[in-house]
Amino acid sequence: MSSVVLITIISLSLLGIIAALILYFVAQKFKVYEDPRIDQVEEALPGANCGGCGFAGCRNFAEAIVKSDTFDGLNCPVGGGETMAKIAEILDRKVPEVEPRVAVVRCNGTPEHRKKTSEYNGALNCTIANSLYTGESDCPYGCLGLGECVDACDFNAMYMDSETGLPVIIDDNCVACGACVKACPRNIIELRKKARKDRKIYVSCVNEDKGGPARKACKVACIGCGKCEKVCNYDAITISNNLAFIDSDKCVFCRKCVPVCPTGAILELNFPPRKTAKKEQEEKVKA
Amino acid sequence: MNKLLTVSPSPHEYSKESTPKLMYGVVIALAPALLATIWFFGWAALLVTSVSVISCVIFEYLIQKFILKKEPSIKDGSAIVTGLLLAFCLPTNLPLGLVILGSLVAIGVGKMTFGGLGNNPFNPALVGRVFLFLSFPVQMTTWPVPKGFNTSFSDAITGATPLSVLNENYEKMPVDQIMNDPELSMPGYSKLFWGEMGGSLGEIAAFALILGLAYMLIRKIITWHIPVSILLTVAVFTGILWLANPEANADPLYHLMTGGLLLGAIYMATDYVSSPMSKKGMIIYGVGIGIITVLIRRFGAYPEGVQFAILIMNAFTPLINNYIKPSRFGEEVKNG
Amino acid sequence: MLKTFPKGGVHPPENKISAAAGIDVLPLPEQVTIPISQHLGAPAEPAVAKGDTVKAGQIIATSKGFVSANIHSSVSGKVFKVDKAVDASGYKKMSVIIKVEGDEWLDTIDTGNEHKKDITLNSEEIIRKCAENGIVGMGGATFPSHVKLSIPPGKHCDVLIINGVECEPYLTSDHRLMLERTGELVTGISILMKALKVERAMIGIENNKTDAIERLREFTSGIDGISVHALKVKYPQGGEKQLIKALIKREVPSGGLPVDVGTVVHNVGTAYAVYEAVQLNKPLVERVVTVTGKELEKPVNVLARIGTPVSNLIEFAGGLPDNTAKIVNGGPMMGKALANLSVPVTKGTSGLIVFREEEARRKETGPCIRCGKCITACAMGLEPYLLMSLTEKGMHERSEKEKIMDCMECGSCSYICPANRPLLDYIRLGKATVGKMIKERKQK
Amino acid sequence: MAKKESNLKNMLVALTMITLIASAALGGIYELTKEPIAAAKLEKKNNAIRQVIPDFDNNPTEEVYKHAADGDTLYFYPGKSGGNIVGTAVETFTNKGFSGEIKVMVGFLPDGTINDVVVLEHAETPGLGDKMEKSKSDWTVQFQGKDPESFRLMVTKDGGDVDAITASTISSRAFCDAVARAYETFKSTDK
Amino acid sequence: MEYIIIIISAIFVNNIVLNKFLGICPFIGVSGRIETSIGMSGAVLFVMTIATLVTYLIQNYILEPFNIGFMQTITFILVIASLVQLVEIILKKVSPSLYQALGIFLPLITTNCAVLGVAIMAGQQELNLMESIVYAIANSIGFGLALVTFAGIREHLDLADVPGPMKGVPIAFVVAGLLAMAFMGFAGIV
Amino acid sequence: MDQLKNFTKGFIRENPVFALFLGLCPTLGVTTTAINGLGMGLATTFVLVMSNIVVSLIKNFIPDKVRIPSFIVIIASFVTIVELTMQAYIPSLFDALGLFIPLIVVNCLVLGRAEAFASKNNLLSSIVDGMGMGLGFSFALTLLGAVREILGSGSIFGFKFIEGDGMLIFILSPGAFIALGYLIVIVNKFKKGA
Ligand SMILES: Cc1cc2nc3c(=O)[nH]c(=O)nc-3n(C[C@H](O)[C@H](O)[C@H](O)COP(=O)(O)O)c2cc1C
Ligand SMILES: Cc1cc2nc3c(=O)[nH]c(=O)nc-3n(C[C@H](O)[C@H](O)[C@H](O)COP(=O)(O)O)c2cc1C
Ligand SMILES: Cc1cc2nc3c(=O)[nH]c(=O)nc-3n(C[C@H](O)[C@H](O)[C@H](O)COP(=O)(O)O)c2cc1C
Ligand SMILES: Cc1cc2nc3c(=O)[nH]c(=O)nc-3n(C[C@H](O)[C@H](O)[C@H](O)CO)c2cc1C
Ligand code: SF4
Ligand code: SF4
Ligand code: SF4
Ligand code: SF4
Ligand code: FES
Repeated sequence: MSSVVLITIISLSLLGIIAALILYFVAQKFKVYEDPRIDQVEEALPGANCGGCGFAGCRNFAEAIVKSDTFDGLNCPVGGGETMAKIAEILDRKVPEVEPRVAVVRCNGTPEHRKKTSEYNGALNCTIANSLYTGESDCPYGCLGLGECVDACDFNAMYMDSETGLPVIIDDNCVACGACVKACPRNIIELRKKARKDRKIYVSCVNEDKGGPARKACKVACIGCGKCEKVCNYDAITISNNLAFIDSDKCVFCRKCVPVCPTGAILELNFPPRKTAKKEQEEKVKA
Repeated sequence: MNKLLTVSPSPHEYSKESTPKLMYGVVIALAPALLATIWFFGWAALLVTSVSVISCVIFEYLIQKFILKKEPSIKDGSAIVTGLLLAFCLPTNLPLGLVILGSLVAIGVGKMTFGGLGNNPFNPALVGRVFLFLSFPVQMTTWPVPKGFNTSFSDAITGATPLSVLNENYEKMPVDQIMNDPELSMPGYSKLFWGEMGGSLGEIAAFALILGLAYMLIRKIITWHIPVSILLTVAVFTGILWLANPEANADPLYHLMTGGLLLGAIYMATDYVSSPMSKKGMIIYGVGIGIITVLIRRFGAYPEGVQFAILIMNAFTPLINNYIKPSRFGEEVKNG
Repeated sequence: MLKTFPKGGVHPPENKISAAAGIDVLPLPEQVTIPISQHLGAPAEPAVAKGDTVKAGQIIATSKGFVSANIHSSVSGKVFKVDKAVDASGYKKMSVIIKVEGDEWLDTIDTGNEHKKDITLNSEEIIRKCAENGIVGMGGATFPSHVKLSIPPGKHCDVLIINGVECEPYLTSDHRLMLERTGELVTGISILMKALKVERAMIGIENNKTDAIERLREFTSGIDGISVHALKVKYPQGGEKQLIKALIKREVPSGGLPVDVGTVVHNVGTAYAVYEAVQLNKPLVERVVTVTGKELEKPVNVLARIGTPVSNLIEFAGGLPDNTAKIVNGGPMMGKALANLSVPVTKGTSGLIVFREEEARRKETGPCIRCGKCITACAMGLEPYLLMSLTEKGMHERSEKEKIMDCMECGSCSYICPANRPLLDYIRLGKATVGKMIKERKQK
Repeated sequence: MAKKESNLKNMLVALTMITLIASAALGGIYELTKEPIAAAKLEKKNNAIRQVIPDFDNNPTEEVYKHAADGDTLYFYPGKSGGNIVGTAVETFTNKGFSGEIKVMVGFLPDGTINDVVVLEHAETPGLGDKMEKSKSDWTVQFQGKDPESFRLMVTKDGGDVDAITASTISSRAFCDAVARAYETFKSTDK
Repeated sequence: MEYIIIIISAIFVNNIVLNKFLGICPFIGVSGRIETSIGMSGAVLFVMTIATLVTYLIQNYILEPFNIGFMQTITFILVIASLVQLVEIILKKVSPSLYQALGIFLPLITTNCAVLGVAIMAGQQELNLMESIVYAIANSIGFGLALVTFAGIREHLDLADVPGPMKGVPIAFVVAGLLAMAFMGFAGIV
Repeated sequence: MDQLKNFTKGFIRENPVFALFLGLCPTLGVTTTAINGLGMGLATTFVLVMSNIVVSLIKNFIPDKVRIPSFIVIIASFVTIVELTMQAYIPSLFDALGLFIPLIVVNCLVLGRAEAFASKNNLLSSIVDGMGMGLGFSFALTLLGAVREILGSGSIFGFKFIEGDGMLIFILSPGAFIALGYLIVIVNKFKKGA
């Protein structure tokens, strides 16, 4: 063996040993208590300290993820899915299973139902318009149609229908994150239990005015007459502040309430056409 | 009354100023310089300018329409200003293909990549110009000789800019001698003032540029802070160098009137989008441009420093905006 | 050089069309709608019920809490109902609606026209009178005046500032008041000085009302301590912080009140109302309103009873022109656009402006070109363009640090912006959100 | 999976083992590549020498001698054929390049004429200054067979006889500076 | 070589990030916010200086005397890695506040090729001890300058209307390119 | 099938440069020509595969606390091997890549894969992973090199196809950043389309 090889071996090994020793003893001496889970998470991480996660290093990422309650915005690109799954295990963190929900827009104030009484000319933002006045119609509760909810949706599950001026939800894309619910200044959007074949029955109105003014502002407003509450056999409908509300956890989709509503405020969607309805219509035609 | 009442949040009264008006104001301010340059370089100057303006506008339209899928907003006039200013810092004999490439880079890379008007951190025209300069140094530093109005489109004779001559010769002979060397034929002050020198299209005629400055100040398109702080800094800095060693340094006036300093200080450093917002910030920015310009001119490899100086200070603009705030009302209470 | 505030400001076209029109008394309406909340602070509580008969000047809603104000009936007649009705805010608010019958005033009120100069009451009594009579600031904010007059312990006030600036374009009601009720106004100022126990009062008036300046100088020449100051015409000179800075060069600290720098600001209308309340025992039931507009047949200044429908005032000024497209309650810079003409005049209604179609719509918004004009215009030294984008992007913590709460919503920034950006719209939104954040933080 | 516990002993053992093996391997590889590396370096130099002076039969790198110039060292490689000097390759330098130092090999015939020049190392801009490389352009051809006594080693702009590379006056000037330095030193030592 | 030249060259002319392409990962990764980037710059200054000092000693007192220059890479990286960890551990205990400000960036620096790169380049240029240290400091200032400026621009872009596909890393590269373009202006100053 | 996926993911979906943004310095530093990019890519691939193999083999003998130092030593050894071999047999490429060869050791990609993958997986997967990632890296570098070479010098793999020079800026540092920026966008588009 030549001397170079020998020197190489000696110097490097020495260096290694010295480094290891110093590190070990210094580490012992300068110990600081920390959440042990941070160590565990750090161990699961690649340890490349590349900054790909947006943190200064793997340990910081570990600290952040241990401190935070969710995984929102936290991801390690080097480790990928496997690593994240492992971290979830360490932290015993699982996304709680929730029954699927879907957003519905509780306003049906299309131009034909709701007269336009003024013209809004401010920033195109529902909250701004809402803080200014009732909006372009006389209904101080209904949709302002400026699409703040659509902007809030990150999943491409909403769009504004240019004809009705109302937002529409694409059920298949909706993940029930609730962003639109938070965004709407008028609290129009509700997350309801998702039903078979996307069926829905709900009061498409949030107007809390008494019958007269409500009706005057919008033809399909709920006037709080209470007829639907009476026909419902499942206690699914409650009325408060002149407004009916159908609890999606209790409703069994019998559809009894829909025809009794004098204003047509209750909507049924994605149902097969009903026979009685046809009959009624025929009768109406006759009359 | 037959229509519905309009409802909007206050205020209900608006000033008459608008973005296109401001942009066309700059175009008007640039007109004298364009005329001067046509006088000295002939129709070629007009050709380069038109190609640049038209291609900037077309690129802006195409990118907005087909790539960003936005409503094209070429009416606001900002692409015209970019096109004009890009042309103004190109030599008149630049192949038109390169002019078009410069426009593409200015609009495509310098502006649209960041989302269009108002978003770009760097001055688009300068991005285009420096891109060309770094890519095609030969073509970008070959200048036509000014020789009075002529109608030829391609000028074969090429000359140098006063600054490049200085840069070449600083180490060889005293500045005095450079100035008076018949072979180097350095233009005197009056030629500089009226524009009879080699150089980029729009940088040559000091009087025309100053005319534009006056117009923009009166119309309140820009404020004095940026141009004045740049010019003052350059004057002071070169003045110090000159006093310290007149042999090896040109005098401040010569520096002020050459090398596109006026063009840069008046029209390009003042670009709203890429310059600081507060008055204090503008002055810091202007001083920075002044210092870097002289550093590059005197000690750097390039004879010409304004373009880089502006781009460099553009880079610092967000920091300036972040740390230099307008003085808030009631912030430090000084009650008399 | 005329005095003015040093930072920011704009100069919109003045358009003081109705400056020469004397104050007319508006005929009584058939019915008045009096909201129970016409002031900053807690709404009052209705004190009458449907069917009650009331006299002019009678209390119909009593103040609830310190920062609140009594509401009085402005007419005599029968309470038609106590119900929600649309007011200028564009939303329905609880109101007392009275059918007018005759014009009977309470006996305790002096309805004569004689100028009563002698001030007999002491400070506390004056403040109590203001409170009883529902006096609120007439300068726009309708802040209950008795609150402002009660200097909190530990604070001290050495000068009263009277705001006769009327910097909003179009409006002339304060101008006319200063010209036509000068004597009463000066007495009102003296009363306010007595209430605040100060030796000095300064009246600030913009230099486009030279007649008012002269007249007030004339009336105050014999009185010690009251001085009249002409100010350069510049919006928002009337903002109290700006006015204080212009007149006495003190700067109200961020988040502070005028008392923090030893002063209180009152509007001339308020001073007049205080005169009536203290000397005549008359509550705040009517006010001067400017009704104006370029196309209006007869721009006027009218003395209107609180609760009168806005449509009555416009009829009085010659009716709505055909090309009307917007009606603003207040000045063009800070006023509110109305969606509906049945809303009532309230204590804060300083003017009604009728805009033509070409003036009514905003121009198309473009991207911010970072011209910095909004910064130059902002009298509070803020960066409106930044506050708007921060709000748009939901970065409210940062906008709080950038002092969004200091914005006084003067609208100079939106006015000046060449890209027509809805700056103030978003800043208001941001202020609301940040305000909520601060409140939540305090609760924790 | 039975991982080793992290105690001091294990840590030390593992680390030592790894460094041991690694260094042994490295040392070995070094031994193996030592010669080829040296050969490659030599080959490069010889190549350059061969390019700039006429055929020789000695080993110039073994007969190298040095001369100090301007604070640095120039290397002289004498090329001999049958014991007679046929030319001398001078490894020279300049610091005036557009991007700093340029190293040039200049070959002189015994009478002082330049046989040829090649650039050894430079950091000039690709597309501009790098035209001084033989593979990029034949700019250096103009030096061949010139006697610096009569051929002024300056660019034409400065009153010399060398045509500058287009738009690279600085690089060209620097190149001339290097060649001139070689010539000066060559001359001064020749005597 | 004069110190001034070393300093100007390293900061402006041959900026380590914009011109030498070293330390790009943190340059792109940790430049979202101005404050973070200042912290990172401070940490780099600290580590780069110490690392260059130590590797200078190793180079001149171990590698060269024993003629094992080929061991440069492996010894340098070993030393740097241990050093960083050492500094981190000590800092955490001794000055938690400084650790909060700088320490959190330390791990990132191990795999920051700027530190190793500067150590190697200092050796290549045959600088003496003092020069090496100045060189390291100047380079870390150059790094900081680029990083902080860049962070400023990126914060500005957070409020801008950057087209969707360009958002994030792509726009960062374009900005870096334009920044590098601007810095080309300093060419030849030394 | 799994191994195939393991192998191909590095090309586009998890490309170290275009998707993970790792190892950026060599990516920008050496790609003035396609051939340099390829050379650097292959050198990195070699180090990646070899260190993956070794790490995967000895993973059970290494206590956790000295994991990182050990890996660094292993990687550095292979880097030095590459360095020496290249210097001996392809000196021209060695000169072109310069400083970036020793810097492979701090390429987050190498250490990252050793840690994240090889230290947890068996030998075969580790090799496949190293190959996949390495070739993905090489692909990215070659692509960027090709783009810069075409635009900057008007040639590809040294073969000149236009007269004169290209746009110099693409050979200089600004062009590197700009080209990579737009390349990422294009690759992303392609990724979505595919
Ligand atoms: C929440 C709030 C509290 C106030 N408290 C006082 C106070 O304690 N004393 C006082 O003199 N004025 C007080 N003011 C009145 C202000 O000083 C100011 O006069 C009023 O807001 C109207 O001013 P403006 O029209 O400029 O907004 C208060 C105002 C507000 C909005
Ligand atoms: C932008 C702005 C402009 C104002 N302009 C006037 C004005 O012209 N005249 C006025 O009396 N008050 C004006 N005010 C209200 C004053 O700030 C202040 O509230 C008032 O003078 C206080 O007096 P008061 O409580 O008697 O109303 C303005 C307020 C703001 C925020
Ligand atoms: C990106 C770029 C790189 C340059 N590289 C060089 C170079 O390597 N060598 C050189 O002499 N000049 C170089 N220059 C300088 C200019 O080409 C030169 O100063 C200018 O063209 C003057 O022209 P002249 O050389 O014909 O006098 C470069 C310029 C730029 C913009
Ligand atoms: C005073 C002023 C100066 C301008 N200067 C430039 C300029 O130097 N370069 C440019 O591309 N655009 C300029 N513009 C136009 C416009 O601001 C520019 O296109 C934006 O940077 C694009 O976002 C200028 C506009 C104004 C009002
Ligand atoms: S539902 Fe709400 S947020 Fe959506 S458009 Fe209507 S008012 Fe706006
Ligand atoms: S029946 Fe219709 S109107 Fe009546 S309460 Fe039910 S939903 Fe409302
Ligand atoms: S509205 Fe607010 S931000 Fe705008 S100018 Fe007025 S005070 Fe400044
Ligand atoms: S005035 Fe308008 S365009 Fe100018 S900076 Fe302010 S918001 Fe932007
Ligand atoms: S390769 Fe990541 S910092 Fe250089």
